[in-house]
Amino acid sequence: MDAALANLLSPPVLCFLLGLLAGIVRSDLEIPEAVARALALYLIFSIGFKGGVELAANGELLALVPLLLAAAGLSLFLPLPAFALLRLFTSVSRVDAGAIAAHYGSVSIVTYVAATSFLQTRGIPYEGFMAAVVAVMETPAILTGLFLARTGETAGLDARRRGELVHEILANGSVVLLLGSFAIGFLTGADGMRRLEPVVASGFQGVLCFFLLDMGLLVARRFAGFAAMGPGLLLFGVSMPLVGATTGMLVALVLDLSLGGTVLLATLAASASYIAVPAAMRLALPRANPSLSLSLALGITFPFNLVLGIPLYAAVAERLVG
Amino acid sequence: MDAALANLLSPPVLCFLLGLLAGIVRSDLEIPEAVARALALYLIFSIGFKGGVELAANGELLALVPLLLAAAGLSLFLPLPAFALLRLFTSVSRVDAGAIAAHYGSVSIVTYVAATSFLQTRGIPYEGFMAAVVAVMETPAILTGLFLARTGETAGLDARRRGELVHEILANGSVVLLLGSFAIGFLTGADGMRRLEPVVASGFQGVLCFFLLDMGLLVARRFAGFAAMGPGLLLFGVSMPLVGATTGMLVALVLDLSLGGTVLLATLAASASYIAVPAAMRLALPRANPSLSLSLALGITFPFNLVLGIPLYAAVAERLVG
Amino acid sequence: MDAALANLLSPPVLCFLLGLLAGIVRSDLEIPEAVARALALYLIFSIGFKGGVELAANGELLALVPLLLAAAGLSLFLPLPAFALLRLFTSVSRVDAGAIAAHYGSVSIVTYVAATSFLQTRGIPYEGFMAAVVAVMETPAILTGLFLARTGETAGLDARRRGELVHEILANGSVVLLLGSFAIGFLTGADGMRRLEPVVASGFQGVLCFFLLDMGLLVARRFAGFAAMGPGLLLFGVSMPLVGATTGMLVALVLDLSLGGTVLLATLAASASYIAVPAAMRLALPRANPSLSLSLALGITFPFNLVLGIPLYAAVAERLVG
Amino acid sequence: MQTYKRKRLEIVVEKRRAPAVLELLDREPGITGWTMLPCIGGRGHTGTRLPEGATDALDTVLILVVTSEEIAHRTMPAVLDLLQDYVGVVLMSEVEVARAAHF
Amino acid sequence: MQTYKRKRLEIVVEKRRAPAVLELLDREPGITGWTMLPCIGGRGHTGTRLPEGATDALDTVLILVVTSEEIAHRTMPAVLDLLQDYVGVVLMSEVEVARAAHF
Amino acid sequence: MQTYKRKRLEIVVEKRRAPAVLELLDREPGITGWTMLPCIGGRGHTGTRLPEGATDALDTVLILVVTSEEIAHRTMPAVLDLLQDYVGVVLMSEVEVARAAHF
Ligand SMILES: Nc1ncnc2c1ncn2[C@@H]1O[C@H](COP(=O)(O)O)[C@@H](O)[C@H]1O
Ligand SMILES: Nc1ncnc2c1ncn2[C@@H]1O[C@H](COP(=O)(O)O)[C@@H](O)[C@H]1O
Ligand SMILES: Nc1ncnc2c1ncn2[C@@H]1O[C@H](COP(=O)(O)O)[C@@H](O)[C@H]1O
Ligand code: NA
Ligand code: NA
Ligand code: NA
Repeated sequence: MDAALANLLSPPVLCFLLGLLAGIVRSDLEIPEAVARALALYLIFSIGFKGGVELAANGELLALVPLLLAAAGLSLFLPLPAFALLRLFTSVSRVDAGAIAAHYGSVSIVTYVAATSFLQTRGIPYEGFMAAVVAVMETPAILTGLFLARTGETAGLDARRRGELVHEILANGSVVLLLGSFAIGFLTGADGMRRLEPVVASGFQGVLCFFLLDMGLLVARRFAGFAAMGPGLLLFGVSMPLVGATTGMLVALVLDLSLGGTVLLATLAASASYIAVPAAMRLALPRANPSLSLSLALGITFPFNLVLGIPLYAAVAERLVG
Repeated sequence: MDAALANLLSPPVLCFLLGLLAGIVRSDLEIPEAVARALALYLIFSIGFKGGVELAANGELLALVPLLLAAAGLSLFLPLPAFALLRLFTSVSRVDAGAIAAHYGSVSIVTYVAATSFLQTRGIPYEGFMAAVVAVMETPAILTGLFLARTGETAGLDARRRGELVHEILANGSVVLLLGSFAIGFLTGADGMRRLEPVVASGFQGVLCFFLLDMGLLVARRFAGFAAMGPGLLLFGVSMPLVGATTGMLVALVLDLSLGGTVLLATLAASASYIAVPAAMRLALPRANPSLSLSLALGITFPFNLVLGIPLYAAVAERLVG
Repeated sequence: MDAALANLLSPPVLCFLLGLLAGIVRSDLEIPEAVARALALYLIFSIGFKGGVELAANGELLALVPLLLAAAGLSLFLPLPAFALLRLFTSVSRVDAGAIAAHYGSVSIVTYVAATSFLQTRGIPYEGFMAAVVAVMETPAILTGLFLARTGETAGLDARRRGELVHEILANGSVVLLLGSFAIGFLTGADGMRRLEPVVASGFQGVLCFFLLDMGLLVARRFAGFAAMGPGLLLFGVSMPLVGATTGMLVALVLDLSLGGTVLLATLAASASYIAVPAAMRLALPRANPSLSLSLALGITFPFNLVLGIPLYAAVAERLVG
Repeated sequence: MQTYKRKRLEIVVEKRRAPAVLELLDREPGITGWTMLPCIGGRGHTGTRLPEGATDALDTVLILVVTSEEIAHRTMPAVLDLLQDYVGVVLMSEVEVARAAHF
Repeated sequence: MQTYKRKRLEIVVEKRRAPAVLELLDREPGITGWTMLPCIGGRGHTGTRLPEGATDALDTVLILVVTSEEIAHRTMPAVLDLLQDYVGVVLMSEVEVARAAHF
Repeated sequence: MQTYKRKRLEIVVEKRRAPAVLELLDREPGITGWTMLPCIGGRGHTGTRLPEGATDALDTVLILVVTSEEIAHRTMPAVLDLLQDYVGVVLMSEVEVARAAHF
């Protein structure tokens, strides 16, 4: 597995491992929260903007439609196997299972970013419009998760709360920024890129390194909660990404995506949200335990995908597509 | 109006509109305050430094004197029409009118930055020393505004407060940073520029985009207060910049500035401060309502200048100077 | 002293002086704390990473061993003269003297960074592995300082505290980040550098400028405490760096370092820690007065080295080595 | 120094719910003001929260309101009602102020 | 546990006025310490303040001082006097401490 | 509105010692929660602390715990014992809550 080793030895992954190590030895290394959040916004803006610029250059606007529909379908569907696995093999409550399932139907932007960086390093091209796919997959899963959490309950959300939830889903900051920067990239095209290139392109790898350093620190902090979670949940955290990746790859084959696009769609399906969905769950299922889903999405699935998953999906996709 | 459209479709303005939109739909998109402030410091440092470097290259030191005097005069004078308009057409108190007038005599650094970015994109050169003009126009207006607010009152500021105010005006952070970076640019010249170029020049457009995104969010939040303000005040927010721009342009003609310099001086005169003056007003007129002046300067005049004003002033200046 | 003037007129030093001036006139200029800390992490990461990359390129791995041992020895030894000077010429308590001595045995990363920037500007090369020396010198001094502070006391640290202290020393954030980024640079080599170059190399001077601006503000704030400290302590703050630099230079001569390496080792020995050691002292000697040691290390020794020390050590080293 | 007795309400809520609480406070004409402070972590029935670089969805704030006993007794249940099963706690305690008219 | 009664002063002021308040506290020899906390917003007679990326001129802080009843009653009017018509509120309440000598 | 009396503990400690305090609180089964707030400065027996861009070694936090009188009286000395001669203060005061079971 040459690719796996090359991935492991890339600066972003090494920075993640450094953060992980620092967290495990309980170092007081700490990236200020305000800065970490700004770096996340930067990453979101960059992938959105670059995606928009590329779409403008290639004008594949129509080719997007089936892909976006399929992506939304993936996001809607993936919570189902997640919920089933959780209810069968773990003892989490229905509410928590629904909340967790929503996280796994949605996507992790940083995992996506790491996958694009992996492809770039190996010189594998991918469809520019994939950034739009990320935006589309963020939220449908919330509906399915919510439905699953509430099956069997007589009372649904009252009207006020339903309104708040719809608003939260549509106006979620990361979705707005991703779609907005995509539109800005599309509208300003090559000229816009020339002006923003030093920031959104040249700086990308460096910022990703710092952000992953922080992710490592956060992931390590999640480890403390693992003891209480039991082996069933931990196993879920590494098996659900495989279910997701397989599904995503099948969809990519049907849609006839490029090798790069296939890897990205598999990675998106394999990843679990820890930005948009936690925010929505605070409104939709306020009494669900947020540390449970974050520990899974952030503490297990994220590092699994980053270190092992992405090169694995790439290797499989190469056989199928390459 | 081709220039207006090109301006509208530039990444910085689009980022501002994105922030505005996100704010209007009450998205939870949020740029951490600490980071937004650091970006403002970066912008101030950059324009100061670049101005100093250019002055060192061209050595037009003497040509500066009449310009700086005229700029200070503009800042001292502009609060007068502002105050008159406010007292005639709105019902704000004398104290609030004085405070608002001070904001409009002073300048908005970010509006200036956006204007330089506009000129740069259209390939219009401007005098390097204009950054010094920004510094000079920041504070004189405070004195006039204060005088207007207090006319008719028997008691002036007591000695301690007067001392505090003078100190605040002279030692205001943005003024110190602007003048200081100007001096550093002047002292280190081309060599300094070579060392800082990747940060102060290449990164400029990207940072401006992020900063304007945040400005959009802040401006949208101001909209909530508009209902309470009445149409008179709102009208003031778009007519006063026209008064300022006209005055500024006349002064620029008298001084025989280049086309770029004329646009910048008009823009400065048209803009209203929301950094230095609010700070001084907290000391000088602590009971003036700060949300009133900020809503006007930030919520109306800033977007007006950014989106419509700058290309308008440029179009007019082209007829007069070009 | 041409070099001293050139140093004084470099953007980083001018930015420091600007911050100092702003602080002295009590300007409200302020770099948000979260951002300043992130900039410090950036500087640490950059020097570590670049050091690792250079070591990988030159493979002088074995040559490192005697240097690292000597550096650790320096850090262990330097608190002794510091403690002696403090007890002889000032009236600080034994505990405070021990704490201060530990700061002076250890090193200031930012002073080191400023020295590399000084060398770079003057085109003087230095051993890439010096970044490793910084990491090695950070902590041994803590042990000596602690020993000195506690000589004569019957009770040492109880077991729990000793454990906490050892942990703090080994897992200190700046040490972990420095060593970690060094390792990442070493492992990813030229390829890693190609990917991170725009961030860790191009941006370096600009970030250093902003960071030193903040340092100037912090140093000025320390001045207020000087009146209470007495002339003996102030004198210590400028004489101890000379003791350190002399010792460091002698060690460099014995080890036959290059001119650049000699300047750097002298500077490291001359500098006093204000990141790692204060953290350790909060655990080891919690009742020592932290403002005393910070005022000395940050308020006197840091500006002394930055403005006068570094060009002085370079001038002397040129005679001895050049 | 002459002082006047007032009540102090402290409300810990998720940052994203804070606007709803502030709106409620702003609708009560007797309440002359409030102060909001940031929290950097907490523990309660929904587990432990510590700063997350990745998301601010779990952030909480503390809202402090000084008002008359009567209004405090009216506001406390209204806030609890608004929070319903959302995350949050509401505390009430005694406080003295010097400028009676200000609160 | 044996505890001792003290007073707790809480002062909300604009950040730029805080140094003046702290100086006043530092001049009173009986006051052994204070703690300053950041605020992220507030409402009072001068309107609503929320974080502004553009300027920190409207930022406020909360200063907490624990001291004896006597000193508290001396300090409260002094602080109010310093604030005059500047923005700010001063609160006093009861508090118990364990280490009497520390406050 | 019916309220219940509880005690409120406030603990100011260095940020790097906070985990030890929180661990102690988490070990006491009767304590249902806590809230942590950042400080931006303080003065006490170990001098004045103000924000340092260079290091966070001197940062402090305020930990707020609402619990029963009995547990508060057990916890206060335990915290003081943990702090020993480390930096920090512990305050206790009265507070009323509406949902008795929550605290
Ligand atoms: N007993 C308590 N003392 C202090 N703060 C508490 C307590 N219980 C809950 N909190 C705060 O209220 C937030 C929400 O609590 P909960 O709704 O119980 O999850 C927690 O994150 C804490 O910040
Ligand atoms: N009734 C109140 N309760 C809590 N905080 C208040 C109250 N009134 C004012 N404040 C705080 O004090 C600041 C200044 O108030 P003012 O001087 O009335 O504008 C406000 O921004 C609030 O943070
Ligand atoms: N009298 C006091 N009132 C309020 N806070 C205090 C007081 N004394 C100490 N503190 C806080 O406790 C911290 C540590 O105090 P000390 O252990 O005395 O150095 C200080 O930095 C302050 O934040
Ligand atoms: Na997924
Ligand atoms: Na103006
Ligand atoms: Na040293």
